[in-house]
Amino acid sequence: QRLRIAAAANAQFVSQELVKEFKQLTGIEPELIIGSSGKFTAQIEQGAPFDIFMSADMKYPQELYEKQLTIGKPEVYAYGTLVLWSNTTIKLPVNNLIKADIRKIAVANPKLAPYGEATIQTLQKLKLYTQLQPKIVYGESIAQVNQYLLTGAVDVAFTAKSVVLDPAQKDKGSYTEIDSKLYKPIAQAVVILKSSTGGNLQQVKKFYKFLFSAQAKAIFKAYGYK
Amino acid sequence: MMYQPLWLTFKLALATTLCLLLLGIPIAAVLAKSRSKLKPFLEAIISLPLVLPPSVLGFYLLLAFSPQNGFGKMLDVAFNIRLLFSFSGLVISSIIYSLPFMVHPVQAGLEALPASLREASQTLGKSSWQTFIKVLLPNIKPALLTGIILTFAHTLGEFGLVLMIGGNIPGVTKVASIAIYDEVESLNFSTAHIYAAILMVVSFVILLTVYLTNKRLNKSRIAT
Amino acid sequence: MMYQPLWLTFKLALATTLCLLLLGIPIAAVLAKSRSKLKPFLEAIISLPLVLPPSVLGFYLLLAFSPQNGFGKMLDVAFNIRLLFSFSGLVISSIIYSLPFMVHPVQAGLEALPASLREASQTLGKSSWQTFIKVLLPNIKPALLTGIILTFAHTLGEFGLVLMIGGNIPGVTKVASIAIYDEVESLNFSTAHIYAAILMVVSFVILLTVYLTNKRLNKSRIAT
Amino acid sequence: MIKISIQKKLHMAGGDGALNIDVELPVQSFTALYGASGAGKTSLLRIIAGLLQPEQGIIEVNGKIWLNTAKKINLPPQKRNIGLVFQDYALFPNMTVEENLLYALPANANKSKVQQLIEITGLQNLAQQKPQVLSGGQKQRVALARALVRQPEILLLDEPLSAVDDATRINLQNELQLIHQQLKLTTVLVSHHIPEIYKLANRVIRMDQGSILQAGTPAQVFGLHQQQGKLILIGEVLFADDSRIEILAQGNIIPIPTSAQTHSLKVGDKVSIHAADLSLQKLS
Amino acid sequence: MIKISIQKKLHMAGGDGALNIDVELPVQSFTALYGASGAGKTSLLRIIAGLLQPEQGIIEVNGKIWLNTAKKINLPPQKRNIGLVFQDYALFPNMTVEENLLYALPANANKSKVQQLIEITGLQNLAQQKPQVLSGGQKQRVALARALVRQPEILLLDEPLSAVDDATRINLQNELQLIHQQLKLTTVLVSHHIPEIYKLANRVIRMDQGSILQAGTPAQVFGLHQQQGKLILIGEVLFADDSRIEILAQGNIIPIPTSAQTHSLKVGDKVSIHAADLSLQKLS
Ligand SMILES: Nc1ncnc2c1ncn2[C@@H]1O[C@H](COP(=O)(O)OP(=O)(O)OP(=O)(O)O)[C@@H](O)[C@H]1O
Ligand SMILES: Nc1ncnc2c1ncn2[C@@H]1O[C@H](COP(=O)(O)OP(=O)(O)OP(=O)(O)O)[C@@H](O)[C@H]1O
Ligand code: MOO
Ligand SMILES: [Mg+2]
Ligand SMILES: [Mg+2]
Repeated sequence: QRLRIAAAANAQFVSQELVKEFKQLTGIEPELIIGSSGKFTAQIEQGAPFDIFMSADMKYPQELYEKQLTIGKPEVYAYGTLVLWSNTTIKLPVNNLIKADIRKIAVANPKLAPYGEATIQTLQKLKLYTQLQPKIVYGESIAQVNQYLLTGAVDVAFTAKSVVLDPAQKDKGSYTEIDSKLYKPIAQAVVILKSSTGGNLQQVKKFYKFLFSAQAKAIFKAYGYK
Repeated sequence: MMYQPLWLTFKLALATTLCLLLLGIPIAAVLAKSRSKLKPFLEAIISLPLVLPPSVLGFYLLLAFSPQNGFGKMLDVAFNIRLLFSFSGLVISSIIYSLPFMVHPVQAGLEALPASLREASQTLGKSSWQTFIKVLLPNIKPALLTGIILTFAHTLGEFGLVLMIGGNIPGVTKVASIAIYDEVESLNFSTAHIYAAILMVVSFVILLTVYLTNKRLNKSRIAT
Repeated sequence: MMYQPLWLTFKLALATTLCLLLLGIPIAAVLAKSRSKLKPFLEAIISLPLVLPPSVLGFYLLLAFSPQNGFGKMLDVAFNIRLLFSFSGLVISSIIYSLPFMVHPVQAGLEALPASLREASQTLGKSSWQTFIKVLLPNIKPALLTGIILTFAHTLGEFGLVLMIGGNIPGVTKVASIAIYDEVESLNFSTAHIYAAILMVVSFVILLTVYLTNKRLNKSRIAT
Repeated sequence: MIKISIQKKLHMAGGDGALNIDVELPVQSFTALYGASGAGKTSLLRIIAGLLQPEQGIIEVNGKIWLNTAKKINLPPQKRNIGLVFQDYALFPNMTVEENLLYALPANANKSKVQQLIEITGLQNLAQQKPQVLSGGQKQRVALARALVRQPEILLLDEPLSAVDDATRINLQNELQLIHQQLKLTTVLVSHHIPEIYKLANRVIRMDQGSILQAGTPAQVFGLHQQQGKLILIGEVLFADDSRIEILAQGNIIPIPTSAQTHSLKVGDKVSIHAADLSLQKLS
Repeated sequence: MIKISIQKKLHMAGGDGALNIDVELPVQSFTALYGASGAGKTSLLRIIAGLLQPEQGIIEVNGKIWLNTAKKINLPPQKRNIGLVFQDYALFPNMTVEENLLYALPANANKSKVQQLIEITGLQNLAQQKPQVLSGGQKQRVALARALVRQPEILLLDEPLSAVDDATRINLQNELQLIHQQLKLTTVLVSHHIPEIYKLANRVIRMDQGSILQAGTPAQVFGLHQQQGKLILIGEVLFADDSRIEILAQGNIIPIPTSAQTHSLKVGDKVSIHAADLSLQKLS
């Protein structure tokens, strides 16, 4: 059975890169499953067969740890950055969202996705939330938010910096980084799951270690993580 | 607040059913009358939503409705209408999704009427329109009822499509089936229980009505 | 790699159809024969998946299959079987989800057979079982074919349920409808297009086959 | 005068065949169509009514052209002034008897016509009933009355009396006769029942396999006339011994003393019975 | 001896009614059931076959009890040794003629029985055909042969000859008669056709509204016997003038010279025709 990694949607492109690198190093090719951190947590509590959970925050892994579903405590593997992505080539300050030509804003479901939570915090800090609420549409995760932007369904989307820095998305639209003081730091933690205690715990631990290696750090950095 | 998704679902089912009455009956009438070689093709197209994954339909609707592309752009530019993330968009996709549930029973009902009723009306000098309204429609009431009830119930159950093109906006597109999904994924099982139980009971009562009515009328069947 | 979800979908549809042949035919036979007052209730329960949101069904299956609760716990402890996030779990939920698509045509086919066929076999000294296998079943082949094809096609289109209890695991539960959703979210629109087109064409061809066959046989209908 | 000359391909029992009809029906005539099942009787009525299109042909009614395939004229059923009584009556189940008749009334016509027809057909007490609760004979009257509301030029009747019992049948025959005369209709009746045809029709068209086999008065066509004062019945020997022979002939068992001449007859033999010395007695 | 004594509620046309039958059928008798539509003839056959359960009653066949509601005995159709020929024949469409017969063969029985019956009923050339392609008469023979495969004690026939044309009918009647005698069957036949009953049955049960109205020989029940050497026909006046009167009687038009006695007859009057001086002639 292959090593299965449940990765939060913000990390979907970076983890693809990580997996590629890991395979080159070890010959092991893990399977990647992308979703929102909240949804993964719910699934893991129901016994989903994942080995490693790369969350978008600390809260969800901590919850799993407290329910004794993990091997060891959650550890932060990267700090994420929130960006405002737009369809046009013109960079857009957040304040401009109130303008009439911005009709729809995509935000990840704050109940399930930490990046969504961070977005709401930002908008509330800027006292824009109530005003913008009628324009907001919710995606299941950062991934659906990205999809809404790229299909043209929305005009702007709050997403992760790692998404817009992915080589495939680089020349699609433009982005503005959100001032990191406006939201609680997105400390992204990883845990090894107990459901993995099959034969490949060795491999699991190998990948876990790899996440904290110098090669991995470089990749995270390239994707805008801190 | 808690009942908003339920109320929205009900509104969506009602709007879809009304629109499909206006749209589905003529389609059923044309199919019932047709002896064309193209009829099986038309029937297959109309039944497609019965077997197509909602994610396929949803993907195509997302592209079609997007204000960046052809149809969506035209609507946006010409009428300032955006169907994505709007209630009207959900109504339109529900109409496509539930089309077979209205067309099939009505078509079957019309096909089961003896041809002599239509012909008698013709020989009495009445137009096709008069014949349809005064003679044919009033005599397929059980089939119409089945169509209405099934369309309504099936729209209550719409999920995948709304997930893809709804945007989960409270009061606008967050229908009950999506609310359940949301609550389950957020591990609020108790809220999910309430929604699920209500939808379950409503669906069951609706179906039971159809079957009890059909048993009494000893006519048209639910599916196939 | 790209064809794994399609192959998985095909496997799921095949397994579901086979299981439903074994399960659906007896249910249809019982319903067709029944004159009981409970019949409409049974019919309503069997039709429930036709109108119930997949998220409601998914929620209840999640609870039932969860190793934390009664049934799922028992399976886990006694047999070390976990149905959530497994292929067998998908087969079981597809069976529930597609049940009406097998039961309805077969039941309609059996009910349409003249009672005298069964009675003739009885007066010839044959048991109910012999009568069913040798006389009734061979004479409802078009209805059986319709049931098989619709069950297969409808399982190809399953989405909401798999989303909730599948866990999107490649090669295990990542079926084509989910893969499309996934590819759209990963912004691989071209791959999504390929999946969607394949599913669309397959579904259409299947339905067309049903309608052309039915036209030729001038018998049983797809829905209602 | 009604001229009909049409050709139409039909799918007959023994492969494909064709309807090939060329007749003239005098105004106010009562014509019966007679012939085996599948001969094309219903098809002919439907072609006259405009419900079925012949490949080729002409229908001309009192100078007006209803159909001329060469000139591409083809009036729809709505524009042909006919009354058609279907074999299954085709009453509208959603309407009462009166509503069925009112529906047939042209937009600006006088409603008294409907009342009049309800009276003629004796349906006064049933006017507010739905068709389901009517007996076969009553339904037939409603269908007839409804077909007459438009005051048709031609009345077409497709086996209207085949589903009713004997007593009702005689009654309805009498009514039909009366209405045909009173309203000066040109009537075409499909019937399998020779006595009925004798009673009602002044012309018979005998059809077979889509063609006209014979046309003329009932007497000419059926030739059932016996010699005056004589009677010949065809029968079968049911019983035979030295003293008597029993013959089954048209529902009668006729015992006849065995004679030298009939001595050799066996059970199953077909015989003709000749009777002379006929006398009549009126039944009260 | 077959004793039948049963009561069963039926939904009759004019409200609820009941089937109330009490008869004995001698072994090897040929009994005809006669009566109007809805009289309960089919219901009675179905009760004998075990396909319909009476509320109360006893059926005893040659000493064996098939049904006794008081003792809660009720053999299923499978265990009652009957042969039933359905009105719609109920041949299995998925099997050939031979397969239909083979299906009826009990597990360990000799297959020669089937060949024998195929020969008796003259189906040799059709043995490998599916029922769809057979004519009505051929289907009827297959149904009959199939019902005989089990060597039933009672053969039940529900209007088996109503769907065939006259020539076939006579043929099948003869076959039926032969088989009844050869196989020493006890046969019950539902028929509407009086001559058929005269020909085949030695007993008639005349039913009405679920009850037995009359039972006896055909002659006793129908009383169609005419006086020896005389013939009385009932007819209706079709035409009357000073010189002749035409009577329609059972399909014949009989012209009779007008006499002083018959001068007052009008069209539509019912009359009886009396004939004496009968003579017979054999038809080749
Ligand atoms: N629209 C049609 N096109 C071609 N053939 C037809 C059509 N309608 C009927 N037929 C065929 O024409 C033949 C004559 O049918 P029709 O109903 O006119 O017979 P009929 O004389 O009225 O018989 P019956 O006494 O049984 O009513 C039948 O074999 C029938 O299958
Ligand atoms: N299972 C049943 N329970 C109650 N009533 C029944 C049942 N089956 C038939 N009947 C009714 O019993 C009555 C007699 O029906 P049956 O079929 O025995 O008449 P029949 O004498 O065979 O008439 P036909 O000559 O038309 O075949 C009918 O009114 C029918 O509706
Ligand atoms: O990466 Mo998330 O869990 O969609 O914010
Ligand atoms: Mg006809
Ligand atoms: Mg009967």
